[in-house]
Amino acid sequence: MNDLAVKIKIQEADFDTNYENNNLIVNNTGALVNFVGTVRGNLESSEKILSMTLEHYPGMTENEILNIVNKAIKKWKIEGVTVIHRVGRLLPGDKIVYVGVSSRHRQNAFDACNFIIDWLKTNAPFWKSEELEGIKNWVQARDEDTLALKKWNF
Amino acid sequence: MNDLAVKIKIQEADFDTNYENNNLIVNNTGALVNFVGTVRGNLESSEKILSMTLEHYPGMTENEILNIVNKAIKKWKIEGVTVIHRVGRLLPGDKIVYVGVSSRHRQNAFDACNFIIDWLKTNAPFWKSEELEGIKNWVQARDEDTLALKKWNF
Amino acid sequence: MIIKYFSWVKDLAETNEETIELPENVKDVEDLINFLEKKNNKYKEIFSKKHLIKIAVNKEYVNTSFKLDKNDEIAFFPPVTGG
Amino acid sequence: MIIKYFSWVKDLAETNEETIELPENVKDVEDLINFLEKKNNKYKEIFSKKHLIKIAVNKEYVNTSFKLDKNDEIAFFPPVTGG
Repeated sequence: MNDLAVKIKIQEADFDTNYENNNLIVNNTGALVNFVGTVRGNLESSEKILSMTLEHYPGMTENEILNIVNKAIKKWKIEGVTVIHRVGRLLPGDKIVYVGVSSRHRQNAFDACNFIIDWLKTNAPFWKSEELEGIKNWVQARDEDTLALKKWNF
Repeated sequence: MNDLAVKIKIQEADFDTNYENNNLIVNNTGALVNFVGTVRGNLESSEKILSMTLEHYPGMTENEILNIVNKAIKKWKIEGVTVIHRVGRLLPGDKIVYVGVSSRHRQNAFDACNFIIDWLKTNAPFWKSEELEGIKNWVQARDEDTLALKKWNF
Repeated sequence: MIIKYFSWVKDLAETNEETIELPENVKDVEDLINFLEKKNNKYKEIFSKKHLIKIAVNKEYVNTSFKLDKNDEIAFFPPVTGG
Repeated sequence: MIIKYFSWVKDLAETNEETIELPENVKDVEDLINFLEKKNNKYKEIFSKKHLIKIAVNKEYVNTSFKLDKNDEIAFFPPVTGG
């Protein structure tokens, strides 16, 4: 675990997955899994989303993500983790979040990446508001996200 | 499944994960998972790998990958799949394979991506040879890869 | 004590942050909620959705029995929706 | 019939591809393997590792009971190691 590289960034700017991936590919890596979340263009109800604004709790966000990453590091043998989460106003199709995990073994990379995004979704203090035609709504938390945690033995 | 985009490429050239990811982000995607496999710098035995050469069975490779992708499409609701596999001589740290899956729901994207790489590892006709100091070895298939298939109900 | 509010809790609180003098009889988070509810109806509305409200003290999740110190920063917010 | 070889099977076959006239009595893959083994010792060595050898006809996986046609392309190769 000495050589493990952890990078956590909260930023308004977009990110480049190729650049982030290349930074995670170290000598012995072999496997790299990443999740990218994006702003959907419309709701299940087919209402059009004009924009999405993300606010967060500075300081606590980074703490919580680090807590989650540390849980993953204890559970799986991994070589590197990068989490980037954007805040501010985003448009449909824009990337919101990047979770990248490198490991010698692909299943560890898949599981750790899946675990980190599941926990981030229910624990990291970010809140989305959607601007629909004329209205601004706070996005409601989804039971689906809480249920997603049940597959991890924590 | 009408709008589903499938892209399969076998090439010598490197790929750009950011570019490939952006092509998979369509209006309603929301979630994107990708796996990138890379050439390791050394073996578990700590022998140094100088290069890795990949050969394949042209025509059959594309067929097999399409078979695998079709299985994934039947099993999970997904919006797009891209598989890129490099052939020829590669150096440690070089990317070998990219599997990208986009979906409205992140667990579908994780599972489909994981499924495709597991099946590709045991079914797509590629063969690696490693050049160590002075010797060229054909890489042996690993039981681990065959076992990895057991988690899928196929 | 600094109190922070986020998302729709912030809208109901009509502010994102306020500083209050912690009364002697407020020992834990539960006490603080009771104190605020008595002070102003807007807090009553916030804490009527208590099952939804998450609490953090000094940027760590806590529950309502968590003991408070006058220099703490406490935050009230709804379930998170990032990622 | 075209026969293709890959990876270390190719090294043992000393070629990556050859064309043969399919004899009358060769009906399926099993017959072809027997025919080749009789022809030359190098095939004996290849098929002594039969449990490892994968077979494809016209670029689809098949097993040894698969019926052959004179215009088929058959390939013999070891377990794959891509990805």
